Amino acid sequence: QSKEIRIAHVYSKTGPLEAYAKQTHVGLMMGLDYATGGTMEVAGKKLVIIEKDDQGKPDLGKSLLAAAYGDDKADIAVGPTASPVALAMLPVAEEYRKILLVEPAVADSITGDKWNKYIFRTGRNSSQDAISNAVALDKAENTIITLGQDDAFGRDGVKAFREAIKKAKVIHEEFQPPSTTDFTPAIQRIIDKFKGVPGRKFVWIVWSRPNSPFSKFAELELQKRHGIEMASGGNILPAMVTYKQFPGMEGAAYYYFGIPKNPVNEAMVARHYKEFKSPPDFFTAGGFSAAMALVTALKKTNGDAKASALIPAMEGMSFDTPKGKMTFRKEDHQAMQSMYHFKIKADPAFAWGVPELVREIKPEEMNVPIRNKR
Amino acid sequence: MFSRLLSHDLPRSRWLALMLVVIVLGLAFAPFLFTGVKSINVAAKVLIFIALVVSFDLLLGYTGIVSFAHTMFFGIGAYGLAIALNAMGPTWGAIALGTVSALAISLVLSLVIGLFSLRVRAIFFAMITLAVASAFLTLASQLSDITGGEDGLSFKVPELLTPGFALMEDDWEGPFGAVALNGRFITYYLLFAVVTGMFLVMLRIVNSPFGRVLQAIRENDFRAEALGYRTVVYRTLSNVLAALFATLAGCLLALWLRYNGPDTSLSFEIMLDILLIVVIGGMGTLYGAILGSTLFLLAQSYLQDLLRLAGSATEGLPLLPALLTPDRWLLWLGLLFVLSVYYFPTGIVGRLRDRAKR
Amino acid sequence: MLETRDLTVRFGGHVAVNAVSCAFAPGTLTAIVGPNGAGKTTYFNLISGQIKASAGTVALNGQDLTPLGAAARAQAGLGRAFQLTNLFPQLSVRENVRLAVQARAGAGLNLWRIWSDRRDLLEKADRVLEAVALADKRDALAASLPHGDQRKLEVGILMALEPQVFMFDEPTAGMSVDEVPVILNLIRQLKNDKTKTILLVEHKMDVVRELSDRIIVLHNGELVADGEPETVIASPVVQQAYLGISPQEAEAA
Amino acid sequence: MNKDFDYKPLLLVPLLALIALPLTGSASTWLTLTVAGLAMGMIVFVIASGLTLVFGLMDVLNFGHGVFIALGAFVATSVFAAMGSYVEADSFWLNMVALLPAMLVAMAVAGALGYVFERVIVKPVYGQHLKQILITMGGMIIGEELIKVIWGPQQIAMPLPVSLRGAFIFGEAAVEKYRVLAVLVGLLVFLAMVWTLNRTKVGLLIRAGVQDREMVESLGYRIVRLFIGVFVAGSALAGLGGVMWGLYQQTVIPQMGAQVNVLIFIVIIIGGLGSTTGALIGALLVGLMANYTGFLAPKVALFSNIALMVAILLWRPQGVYPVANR
Amino acid sequence: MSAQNLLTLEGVHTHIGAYHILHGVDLNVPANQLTMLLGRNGAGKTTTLRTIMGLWHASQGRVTLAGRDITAAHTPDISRSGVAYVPENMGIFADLSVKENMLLAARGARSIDDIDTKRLEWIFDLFPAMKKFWNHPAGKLSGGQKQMLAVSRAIVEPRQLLLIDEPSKGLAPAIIQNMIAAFKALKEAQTTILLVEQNFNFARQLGDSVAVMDDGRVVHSGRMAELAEDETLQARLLGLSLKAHQ
Ligand SMILES: Nc1ncnc2c1ncn2[C@@H]1O[C@H](COP(=O)(O)OP(=O)(O)OP(=O)(O)O)[C@@H](O)[C@H]1O
Ligand SMILES: Nc1ncnc2c1ncn2[C@@H]1O[C@H](COP(=O)(O)OP(=O)(O)OP(=O)(O)O)[C@@H](O)[C@H]1O
Ligand SMILES: [Mg+2]
Ligand SMILES: [Mg+2]
Repeated sequence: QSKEIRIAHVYSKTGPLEAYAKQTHVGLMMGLDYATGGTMEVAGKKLVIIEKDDQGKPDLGKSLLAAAYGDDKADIAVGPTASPVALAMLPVAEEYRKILLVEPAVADSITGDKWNKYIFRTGRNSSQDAISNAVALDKAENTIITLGQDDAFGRDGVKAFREAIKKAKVIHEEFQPPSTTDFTPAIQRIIDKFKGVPGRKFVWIVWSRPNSPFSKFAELELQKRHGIEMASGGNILPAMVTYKQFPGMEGAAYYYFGIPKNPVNEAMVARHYKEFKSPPDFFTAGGFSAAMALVTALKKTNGDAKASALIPAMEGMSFDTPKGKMTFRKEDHQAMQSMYHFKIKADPAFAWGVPELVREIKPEEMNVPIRNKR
Repeated sequence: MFSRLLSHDLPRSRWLALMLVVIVLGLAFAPFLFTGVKSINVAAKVLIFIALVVSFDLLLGYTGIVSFAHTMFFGIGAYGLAIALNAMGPTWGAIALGTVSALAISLVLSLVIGLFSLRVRAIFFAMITLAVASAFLTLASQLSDITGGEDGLSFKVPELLTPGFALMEDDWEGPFGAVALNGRFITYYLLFAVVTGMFLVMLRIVNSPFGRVLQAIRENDFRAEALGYRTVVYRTLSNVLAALFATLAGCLLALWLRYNGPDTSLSFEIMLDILLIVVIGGMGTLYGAILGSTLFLLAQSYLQDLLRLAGSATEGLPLLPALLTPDRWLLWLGLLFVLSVYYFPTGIVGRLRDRAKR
Repeated sequence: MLETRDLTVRFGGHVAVNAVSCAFAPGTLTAIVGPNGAGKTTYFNLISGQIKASAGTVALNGQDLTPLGAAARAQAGLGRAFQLTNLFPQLSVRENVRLAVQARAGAGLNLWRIWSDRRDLLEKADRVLEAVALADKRDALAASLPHGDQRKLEVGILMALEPQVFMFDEPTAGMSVDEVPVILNLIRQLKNDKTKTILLVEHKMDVVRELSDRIIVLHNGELVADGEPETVIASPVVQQAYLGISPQEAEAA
Repeated sequence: MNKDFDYKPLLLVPLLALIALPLTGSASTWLTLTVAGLAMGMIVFVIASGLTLVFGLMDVLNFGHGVFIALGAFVATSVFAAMGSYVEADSFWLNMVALLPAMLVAMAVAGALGYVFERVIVKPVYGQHLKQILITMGGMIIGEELIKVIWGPQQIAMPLPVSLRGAFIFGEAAVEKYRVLAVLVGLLVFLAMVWTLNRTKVGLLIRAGVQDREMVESLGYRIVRLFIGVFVAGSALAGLGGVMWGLYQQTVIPQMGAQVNVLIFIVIIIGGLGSTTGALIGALLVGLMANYTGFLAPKVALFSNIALMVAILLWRPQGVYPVANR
Repeated sequence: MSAQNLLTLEGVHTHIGAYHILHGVDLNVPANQLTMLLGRNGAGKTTTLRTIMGLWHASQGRVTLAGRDITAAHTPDISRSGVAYVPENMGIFADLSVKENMLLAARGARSIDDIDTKRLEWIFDLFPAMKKFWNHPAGKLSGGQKQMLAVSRAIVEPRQLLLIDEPSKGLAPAIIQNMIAAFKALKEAQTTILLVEQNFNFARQLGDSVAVMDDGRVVHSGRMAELAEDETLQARLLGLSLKAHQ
């Protein structure tokens, strides 16, 4: 038995997702350091991190993961950033019979129909995102139109959102190409659809690209002119700058550093401020959670990193994260976690719109469907 | 005999010949020489790119057509195989059907593109193909029921080609490490054989009377027409041949990766890589494809590792570490683009042949 | 027999060739003269198919060529050398000629034979190069030839094509005086063959006088004179419009 | 332009708008979409104008044009950051105090980089399209990476100055204030370009220089300087375009240049690869088309630009105003 | 020769790429005279003109213009010191109209109105086609018309030295006569001309002095009149034995 546990972190170090990916890595390293009490050892074995850059390319991610397991003798892999990359990687884990801990790729199918038993995920999936938002908006007097980017991410999100809405009315689903440059037509369609609708009117937006529709809603003064409000999930801080134009906007977020109150989060925020003079962001929390999950599991197996030992240990396992307690659901290995219903406040001290906690949505409140076949 | 095999188109430079021999031997014995997962992946990718670049060189180097739609045909091949294997399961029949239907689609599409747009000015043709290729990319990611959308398709291949299939119980202990004689090993040699065949056939085509006419058209299409060569026919035929070869290369890619997605076979980035390889190797010399693909893919695959070394070596110096981190590898790749145009205006093959002439 | 009937082309409002009807019999050399811009080159372009006619027809041995493109007309037997040199610049001199030989042999669409295995084509190319006195430069790139040699190569390509109709557009322009006879001899040989139709555009009157069996004169796109060389040259329209000699001077000469 | 000016392409724009009128249903919707589309077209024109200039006059296929756009936008974010109080001030004139320098600095920086780009990257490849594509792509990659080194890989917000936020409301229809500004800037750029190219010898000289550099030099012109000048001007225009685009999107990312590349190439192809008026028409058509299809059939919007280009090329295979026989 | 030399080449060697083309050219061009440069194909005439113009640079030797060493000068500067050049391939800007071609040739003119109208009229008289096709794209001109345009460009403004490469090729006899008249008139107006020609008849009518090149060297120079009379010299230098061609 070797004296090391080798962990490969495969992520989009370069490419369009670079900024997100870096946060994950920072979080992962910080988390490992925190969880091992600064020793980087579990059960007397050194944790060795191998970094691989998938550049956001599925084929590359796939061969890098194989190289990590095969050439670099990694015992466990963490990553990747993008869902298509993750989906291409899933069969490799099965081939090598080693654990792949998915963080932060969101696609439902990773723990859905493409899943295999070597796959665990600490990151939230699209359904969790959508359902939490649905919970935040689901009131009988609300009428909702969804606006999503026309691809797997947007369509998954809208589908899960609709399934979770019980009381409110969803009257229309608007999809626009992910590369849309002008949102005027979409907004015009939405205005037309809302004509004559009573009660509160919401547009729920699921959009991950930087060409976001938010600012256009502000420019066209929808709230003032038509009483149409916006709702959306959380995002990374630079993207939440546009939220500042929508004080009072509601939605549900995966993470914002000021919201969760627990020792792990406090430790992470403090460390992050110390090291980078800035608060940790969305994906930092994810990386940190993945580290916590890994160390907890390895402690449980007493340093045995073989999948045969880890899988039983991790199924149903609960562990602490900056977001509080998470639990890997036995059925599909998805980590069940809290989400945060927020309301935006424009605080001059921050460049971005600050999400203030309305209430924490506990995992039990969200009926996240199990979509895989065992 | 050997010269006939190469269609009498010999390297014509001792250095070039030497480099080619090294590369070809390296590729032929790659599974025995380089036993790592990564290196064998690189070797396979080199093979696939040789086939792809050779097909593009027929268009660009020999016929003088700039097309940006070449990855489209590459993608058709890859998707053809992927969709067939995904839908019909891992059978040889699926591979055959996927390949044949991809070839058929490419044939029709390239014929249509050729007949309709090869009459316009070269630069317009380039731009039209750019637009067509980007439309095709969008289409592939939109038709997610068939193509898997952005996520692409992961699929299984016939038993014989899977890593699980073992030729021998135990790994073979070679002088450079243990060689697993499994399905991947078989797949690699399948690739090697097909690519070698494709290369030799292409060499034959460019050295045929037909190939010579293509060069004449590249030089002066107006004059070629006046000699009685129907340029539209020749150009279209060249376009179709190139498309078919690219399609086949795409099939090989899918077979090797057991995955395909829009980014993997259709992206503009790949198109640029092909262009660059042709230029680095030398336009209008098929040997350039071998040299260019090898050098470029080695650089692309190992640049980050190299930078990691360089980065740690320059630690403490101002600014340099910020540029030499593996994260900025694209910067150096960009530099490679610039420098290769600077220093290899006629490509490596052209350079070496000029030297040999002196 | 090459025949044009009412051949006309308009560029915008400008009629460059205006209803030219003319027949050229095998075994004769017809010189086409006329001032600059008279439409001589354009007339050639219409015959060989580089330009589409606005009206009129072109026929060779009774076959109507009007709907055909340049390539098809070349295959039908119309061969053309250009006024402004028009070569394959980055190919060798020999390859320039060999391509014409290959076109003549109709071997272009063969994808499988190795080009250098067709010794017959190569040898024929070499014979043509001998004939136009370029044999010693056969490996040079066409682009690096001096102007005069490029003109010779232009003629060589036409020779290699062995068409039934030869159209020379100022073959000797810019060629040095000691080289000109080489080309004129070639043309003479073709003439002696008695089966070829030869059309020659030339501004050097001595050459025209010596070689031609017949002269036609184009002026402003119209056919204004046609006949025996001496009579045509003596005609007032040629003397005035073309040679620039006033009637009095013509008298005196 | 002379008397037999070809006016048909000009009619395309109103024609497209008219066709859309019955389809959109209500007049106010149509008005909103049309005005927004035209303004969008103007912004697109500004970002494409430099490329038309460089391609139309110098025959350089600058695939790296996008990097100047991105650079302009990033420089502007820095200027805005430095002048934050003017951006946030609720006065049009104070806002302009921030906006004008942002534009000028962005143009200056992009122009300066354009100088380097011309000398180092473009100079060796004049007249060779293929190599231009490669080397300028290389330049683009380098530029994009350097932007990441300087400003970081993440997106940066670029909020509008306060007085430009919001919209003018006409009954049911709304026109964003910023778009009005964009139209003004676009018109200014257009007029300046048309004037320079038609009223001075510069345009002629560069076009002649592309065909036969040696001859232009033999006529006594220092073509090298002219080429540099045009390239710098083209880059500066791209920088300005970057500011306009960044303010429009309100966020900038290092990849923004690469993202608009296909769009601006479509615009100049429609325009005839080098005609300023053609590019303007192309840009307006693209803007309108995107808005109408986005409203009528969002799925189709994905292909609207390409469909538009194909339709135009079927009508005029060399674009609406073909420039020369290249 | 008593006249002062406007242009002199001393031992000029020129390489094009790897090829050594000029092997020490010595050439004097007397001011206000017309000098013919003759020689068979490939002798190096064009290369000599291009070297003078700075389009290729001499690797050895000296080129002097009006006492100034221009061996290493740049083409635009050489042009600006009063040299006009008509290249062998004519150098027409095919996409520009005849008018625009002329406008560019008149370096001082900002628009066509700035060009001396008298001079324009003179050119139109010499070459009527220029007027007729004034607004046409130059690329569409006939071969001879292009040649006329190339020469017109060189003479649109007064210059001290004209370098002209085979102006007569492709021209109808009447136009050649016009051109001869034009060159004579220019000579009257104190213009020095260096003319490359194959048409010996043309050369004989015009030349004051003559230089004959062969294989990258000047092998004979002297007065045109002498060469014109000495048929054996002609035969030796130019292969001009046959009556057939004058
Ligand atoms: N494609 C074209 N478009 C417009 N005008 C043209 C075109 N081709 C030729 N022309 C015009 O037609 C006329 C005839 O030209 P052509 O080249 O046939 O003359 P040519 O008799 O060969 O003269 P030269 O002896 O100078 O070669 C010229 O005035 C020319 O400007
Ligand atoms: N670009 C080039 N590359 C290589 N050799 C060249 C090049 N240009 C010219 N030469 C060679 O230089 C020599 C002189 O050419 P040049 O054009 O000066 O001759 P010339 O006297 O003008 O002939 P002509 O009367 O035919 O125009 C020739 O042998 C020619 O092959
Ligand atoms: Mg002619
Ligand atoms: Mg010459």
